[in-house]
Amino acid sequence: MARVGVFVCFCGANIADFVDVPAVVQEAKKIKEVKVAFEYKYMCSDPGQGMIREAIVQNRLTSVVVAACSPRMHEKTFRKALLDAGLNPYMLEIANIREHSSWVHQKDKKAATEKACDLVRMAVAKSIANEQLHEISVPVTKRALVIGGGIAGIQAALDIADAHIPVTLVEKSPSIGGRMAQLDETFPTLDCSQCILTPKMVDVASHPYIELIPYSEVIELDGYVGNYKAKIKKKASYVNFSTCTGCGACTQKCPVKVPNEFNMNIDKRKAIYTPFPQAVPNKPVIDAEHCTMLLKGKCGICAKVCEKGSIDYKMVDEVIEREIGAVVVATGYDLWDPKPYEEYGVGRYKDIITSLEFERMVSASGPTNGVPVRPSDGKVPKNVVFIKCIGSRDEAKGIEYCSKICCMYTAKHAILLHHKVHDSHAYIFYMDIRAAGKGYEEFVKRAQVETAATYLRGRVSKIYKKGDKLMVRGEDAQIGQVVEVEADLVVLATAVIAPKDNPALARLLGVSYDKYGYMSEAHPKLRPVETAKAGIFLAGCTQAPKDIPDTVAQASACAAKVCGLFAGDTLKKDPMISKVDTEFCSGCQNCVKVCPYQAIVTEEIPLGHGSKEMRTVAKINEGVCQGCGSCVAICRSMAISLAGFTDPQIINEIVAI
Amino acid sequence: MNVLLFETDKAGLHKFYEEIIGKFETYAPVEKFGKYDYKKVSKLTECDPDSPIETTMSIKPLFFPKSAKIMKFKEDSSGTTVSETDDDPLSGKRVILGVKHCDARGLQVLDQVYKWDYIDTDYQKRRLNTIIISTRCDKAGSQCFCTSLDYDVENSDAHDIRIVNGLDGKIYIQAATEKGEAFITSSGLNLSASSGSATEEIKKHYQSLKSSFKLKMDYSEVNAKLLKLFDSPEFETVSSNCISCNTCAFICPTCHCFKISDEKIKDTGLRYKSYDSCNNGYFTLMAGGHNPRPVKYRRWRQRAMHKFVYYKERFGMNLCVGCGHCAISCPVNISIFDVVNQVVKV
Amino acid sequence: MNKLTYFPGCSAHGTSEEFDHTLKLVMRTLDVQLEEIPDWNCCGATSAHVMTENLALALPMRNLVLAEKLECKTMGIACASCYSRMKSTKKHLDENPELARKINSTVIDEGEYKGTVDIKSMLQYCYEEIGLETIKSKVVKSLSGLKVACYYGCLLTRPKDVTNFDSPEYPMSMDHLMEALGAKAMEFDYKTECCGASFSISDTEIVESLSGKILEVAKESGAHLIVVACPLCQSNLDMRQPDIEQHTGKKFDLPIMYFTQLMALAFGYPEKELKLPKHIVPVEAALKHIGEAIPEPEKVKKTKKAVEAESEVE
Amino acid sequence: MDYSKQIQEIASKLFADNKIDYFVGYKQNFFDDSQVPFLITDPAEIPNLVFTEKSVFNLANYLKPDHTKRKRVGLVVKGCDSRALNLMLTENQVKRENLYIIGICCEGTLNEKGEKAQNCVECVMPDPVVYDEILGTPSGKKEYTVNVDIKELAGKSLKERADYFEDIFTACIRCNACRHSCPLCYCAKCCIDQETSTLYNGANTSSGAMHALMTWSLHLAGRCVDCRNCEKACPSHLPLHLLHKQNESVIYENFQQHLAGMEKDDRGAFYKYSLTDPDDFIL
Amino acid sequence: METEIKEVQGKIVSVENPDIIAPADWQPVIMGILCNWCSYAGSDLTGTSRIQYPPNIRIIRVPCSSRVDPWFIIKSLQSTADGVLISGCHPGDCHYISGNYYARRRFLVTKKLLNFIGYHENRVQFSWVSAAEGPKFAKVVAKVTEDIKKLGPLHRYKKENF
Repeated sequence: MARVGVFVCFCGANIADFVDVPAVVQEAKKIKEVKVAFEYKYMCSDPGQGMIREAIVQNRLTSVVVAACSPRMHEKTFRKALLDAGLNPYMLEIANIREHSSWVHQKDKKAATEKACDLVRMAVAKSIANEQLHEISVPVTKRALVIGGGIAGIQAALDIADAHIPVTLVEKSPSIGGRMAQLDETFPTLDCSQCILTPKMVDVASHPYIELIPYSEVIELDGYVGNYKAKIKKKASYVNFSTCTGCGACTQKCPVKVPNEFNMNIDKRKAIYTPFPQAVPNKPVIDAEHCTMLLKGKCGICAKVCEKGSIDYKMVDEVIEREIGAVVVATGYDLWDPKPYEEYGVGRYKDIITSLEFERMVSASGPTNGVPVRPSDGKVPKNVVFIKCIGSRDEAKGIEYCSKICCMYTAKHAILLHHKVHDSHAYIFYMDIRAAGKGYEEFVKRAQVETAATYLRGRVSKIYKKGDKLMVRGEDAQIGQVVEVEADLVVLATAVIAPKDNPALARLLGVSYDKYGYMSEAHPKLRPVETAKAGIFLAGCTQAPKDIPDTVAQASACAAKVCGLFAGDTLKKDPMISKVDTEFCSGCQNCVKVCPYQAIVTEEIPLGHGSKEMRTVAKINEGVCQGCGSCVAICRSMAISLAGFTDPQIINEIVAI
Repeated sequence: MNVLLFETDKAGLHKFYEEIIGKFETYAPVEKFGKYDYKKVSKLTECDPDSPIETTMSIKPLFFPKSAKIMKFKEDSSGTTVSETDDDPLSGKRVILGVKHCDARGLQVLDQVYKWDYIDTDYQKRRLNTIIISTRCDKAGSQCFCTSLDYDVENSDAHDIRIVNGLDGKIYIQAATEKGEAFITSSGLNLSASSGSATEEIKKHYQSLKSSFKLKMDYSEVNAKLLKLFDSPEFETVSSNCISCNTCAFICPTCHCFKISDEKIKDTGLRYKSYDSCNNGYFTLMAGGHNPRPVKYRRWRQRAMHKFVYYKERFGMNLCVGCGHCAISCPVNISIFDVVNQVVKV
Repeated sequence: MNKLTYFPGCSAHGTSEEFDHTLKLVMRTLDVQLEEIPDWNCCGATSAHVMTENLALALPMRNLVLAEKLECKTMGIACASCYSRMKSTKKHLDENPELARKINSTVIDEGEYKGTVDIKSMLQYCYEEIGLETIKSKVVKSLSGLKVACYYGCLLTRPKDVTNFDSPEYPMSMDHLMEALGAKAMEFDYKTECCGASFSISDTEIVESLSGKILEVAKESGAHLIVVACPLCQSNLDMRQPDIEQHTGKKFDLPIMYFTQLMALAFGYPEKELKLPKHIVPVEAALKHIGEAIPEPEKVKKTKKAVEAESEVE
Repeated sequence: MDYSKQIQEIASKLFADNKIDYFVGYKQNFFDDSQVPFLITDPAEIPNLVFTEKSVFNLANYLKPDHTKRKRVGLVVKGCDSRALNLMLTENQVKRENLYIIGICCEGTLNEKGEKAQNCVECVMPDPVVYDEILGTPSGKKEYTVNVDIKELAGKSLKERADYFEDIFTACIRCNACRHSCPLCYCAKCCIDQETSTLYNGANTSSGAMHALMTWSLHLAGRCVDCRNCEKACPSHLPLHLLHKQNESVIYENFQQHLAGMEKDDRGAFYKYSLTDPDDFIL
Repeated sequence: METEIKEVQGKIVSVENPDIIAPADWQPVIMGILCNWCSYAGSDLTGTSRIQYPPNIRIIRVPCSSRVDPWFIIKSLQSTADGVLISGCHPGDCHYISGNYYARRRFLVTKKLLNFIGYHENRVQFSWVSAAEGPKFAKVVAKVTEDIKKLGPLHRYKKENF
């Protein structure tokens, strides 16, 4: 037999002025299950809560209704009061008579009072059907998985590992380093990218808490926050890393030349290669698509020259498993292919290149030893035109968003060009200059003043060939005229886009992604590093384009989140989640289909008592369920119920008035 | 008792009916959604009681409604207060026309339960205040086997007044009970008394009816046999294509199982008594979750046993009047006659 | 004998008679019977849609309605401007059936608009329907030695979602067509730049600067003549050329020919059939190049690095 | 269409090769020209198997564990039946490997009056969509047409409609024959079983019936294949198809012309969504 | 075919059943079912910003519009309520990613079905109200209340309930 206590709050004048509180109390008293009811000035105050605790004990109440402000306001406060009085905190119901009555019906006290009474009745009726609930605690495996070995992944991995939490870092290419390793110098300080990155890379390799798995990919992730199980595919490198010393003999002798993706295909690498000199781990891998030994079974030179005998042509892909508690996704970015810009003659003119190609050229360790050259004839360019927003902010040909970093690196390129080729001149066509950041505006100024780069505000409409020059025809909006620049080299600042396999990975991880393929954060402002799936975090450009400082900051934020998650031995969770009554579950698995969190799995249970035959039923994964109730509403067998919002509770509310 | 007997023709009969309809609250088979059910009529044209009509539901609902309010309750600080429901179970007289004999007989079977340990006053009231005028079938329906059952179809007192369409073209109106007599005499219906041959004519008519029955079985034998066959595997086969849809029980003139349910809004509520069926998987589900009849063949066995063994034992009559409604309404046309037949054959 | 519903456009009977004429010749050779839409009217060109939208729709719509009556459900259009008007109108009407019904019922008495006709420019028709192979097969006099710059103008391939033909920025169909005739199509960046047609009467200065640029780049490309598929482009580039030369002081003498004229020539029709006298910039000189051998362009000398960068897998 | 012979042959073969424990078909009703479902475990019964345009009942219903106990079953399905079967497979109610499906290219069944049944006249898919063996020649998917009764009722005034349906719900005796005869109502606990809870309107009143039937039809919305088992089973002869067809038509016109059970792994319109679903009815 | 709403000499006539007539000052009861994250928060905002709206609505809180089972609506209509308002997050804003998309489908079909069996389409209404749309919530409630007032008291399927 339910014994309910009703406590109506004046909330100072907020409620009392517009709702006849004593009348509400009288009405409440009429309800059968209500054993005690009274009003007080401020229920949320200490004395108020004290009265509630007292009433609970004295009247042996089984549930409590507080008629006051919105539950979104003080639910926690009053739950605590119940707990202190030895009552299960979830036996509380709140009748929202302030936001829903006194504040919104200030001209009609009678109606407001009636409504308040009804709201109380509903709350009482619901509370009668309330069940005792207990916080859910899930165990955690204290190991983090970091996907992607760019600067974001490296930073996250190091920060987590420094907290003595084991990290597994998975990188799909043979070496970590990512895009940053391809850069020459970095804005706004122009310090050498390699110089600041390589130490971190080495740290990763040597850190006792980091397990680096290069040349591999995550192919499966099961489980839920704190208890994930990841399958990782190690691609066959055909080189036994444990014995290989990285002497490089094999790469020297290898006869097969392949376009070098690390250098944006400007030069060639061998079929057995280390992507770049400072690679970590500094061990070569065989590119199976080009190695004639693997393709035709001829050659085998590398095996001959390798003193350690580390070459193993028989090697196959291998899948390893790791149990982990949290995942940091740091897959970085790709660059947009400017092919659609036909009016520029992209694809027809060799001397139109992308910024990253230019970056590789000016890089001291790059294919042209730091000197920019014209791909067509190898001459060093004098007049170089940089065009910004290629694909960015371009609904017609590219994508709507701003790639954020182009303004800065183009300024950097202008400066670098000036450093490398003193008598050169840079022309920069731009739409806006977006230099928001510490020292950024100053940096752009430096490009404009020191290196006297010509900034032309306007779009380029056409590039055509005149002799061996490229005529760049565009608008200078500031003088409102068409201008033509005779260029030796044109550099396109192509848009930053999400890696093409981001969506696939997102689906595999069970996190959502936007129309561009960037993975979606849980909240654009307040939860920028979490995903909607608990325990999976985002670092760097996998979430949106950003520069190195932002990326590093976000990576460290991820690390903080992971450490927070792993702080206790178990995770506490709100018990307002679904549960399945297996007796009635018909096993149609529609709930599995609609659950936005993959929180529902299936299990086999005996057909009947002691029966050998099995049947499949749904099973809620307490760790993952967020308690939306989608499954409850679609469950025709009424086998699923959502704690705190069960059918009896809601129906009681409906029929209470 | 000296039986009141009149003879008339179609026109006369209609006049007779019209007078009744004029004088009393009258029920008769009325068409709805392409099949007949007993409904209140205000003029004869609404129904056609000349020849007996297969109604989906028997007259059972008029005495034992598919859902009846049995009480009203109010809950407040002073506790729960129970009160009578505001709809009355029929105080004034009521006449039902065009009833089939088997339906009427069904009521006699029901009476046993309702005046057994607990007297259902509402039911009694309805019975008391109702005059049943049956029209005798002219030939047996495809599923009829009432004659095989152990009661006197010919000189039955299940109905108060019976109409017989004599083979000689005349229509005979006969009071079968004092109640019927009293009704005819008191309500001053003018009818012409019958010639001497009437009783013979009625007998003749009965003979021709009797001869038209295809389904015949000796149920005294059945009663005896069936009990021993409790564990017969046959039940499984005969019930194999039953889909446990409960139709048979709901439309059966003798089935009388019901369930109780409450409806509550705000602080007041109603308690209902509604049909239930032993074919329903839930029927024997207990609070603890145990269910002695989880599979349909056990439920079917229960049905057969209850109809032809248990009820007989307790009240000395079969819980079946051989009307064949169940077989006709059954979506997969299982006939209880068949079932019993097959079981006892083995 | 295939049929083709034919919409000549106003200029076909005036300024671009040679286009119309040679087109008919070419089509005869290609075994296509042109069926001119009876009682066709002006497409409204550039003038209509700057006045009222509905008028700009109504005019082409009437032509479409008339065309639907004919047997062949494909409409070939000579003038690029007409083509653009007609096609964009059809697109607009098909997307707004309500509007279509309204206009149809109010101003067009010739019948109901069904939207069954498929619209193609003549170039598009030759390229897609007839095909280069067939055209090659009809060539009796190869144009080898002739260097041409193919000029498409702004309307033939744009906007993309209206025309759905070739690349909007750097189309190649006409170039391929010319190659099929034996001529050499030069790399020509200005093939889709505007010639200023809309101002050809009202503001000749703009025309001269725009067309001037086109001529300049064409000359740069080393072409002997410019091939066009639009009467307006033709008249602009041809008619204005002397003035442009006068103002810029540059000498172009680039004849402007319709692709059909060159086709006719390649198909073996005598020069007089090409109605060359209608040209302002004399053509004869350019045509003399036919038959000349074209010297291979001398290789640009490359630095070691660049060579290495290109060297293939050994 | 009379496939009795072929079906008998197939059935005997299946039993001979011990491919099945049950065979579900039709047999002649013993007292009129109608046909009734026929569950066979004994090959001797095979000669009684028939199939004609009188074979109306949707046999997929017998795949519920209650009847064939999750054993291996051979059964006969028409177009609509096979669609229901498709859904049962998708919803994991039967194992495909336990089934041997004889698909009939249906030419339409006859109602009691001997004329082509309404649902057959409006049938969109007479051919089986899932089968091991197919009898007859497929005639392909048909144009979807909105049910005539729906059209007619839609034309009526609100009050007329309300009255009409109130009659229906009053006439309902809540025997649950509809639920039990529906192949897709396999749930252990159903919204129309009064026993489930008094929350769901326990009494056999018109409001109870309304609540039950409405909820029920919404549970079948986007799943109902219009086999009309429910309607045939209903002792009160209620036009239950109205509710289902109404939902079907709404779903068809609003949700990418969705029709139940057409493709494998299609769970019905309520278990997926499109970003472009109609939003105009929402304030 | 929708019946037009009529008034007789200042009295309100029930659309579904013209025999039922209510006095002009009759006040309907509206059951409001709101999702916790958008609409309920929105309704709170309406309160905190003191925006006034008619007092006829009684609010039930559910975690997500996808928790709303159609029979909540039916049950409400059979109980005291004369109308129902259900409100959730705007498409794309669902706190639970996709809940409101599933709900939207159910709502459309339910609404049409109810209308089909003789409820006026305005009896049951739906809205998307975000946590920021306090004013919108007030507007929606005002509109729904106004609509339902016009429809008159709901009567069918209630009579068994006393």
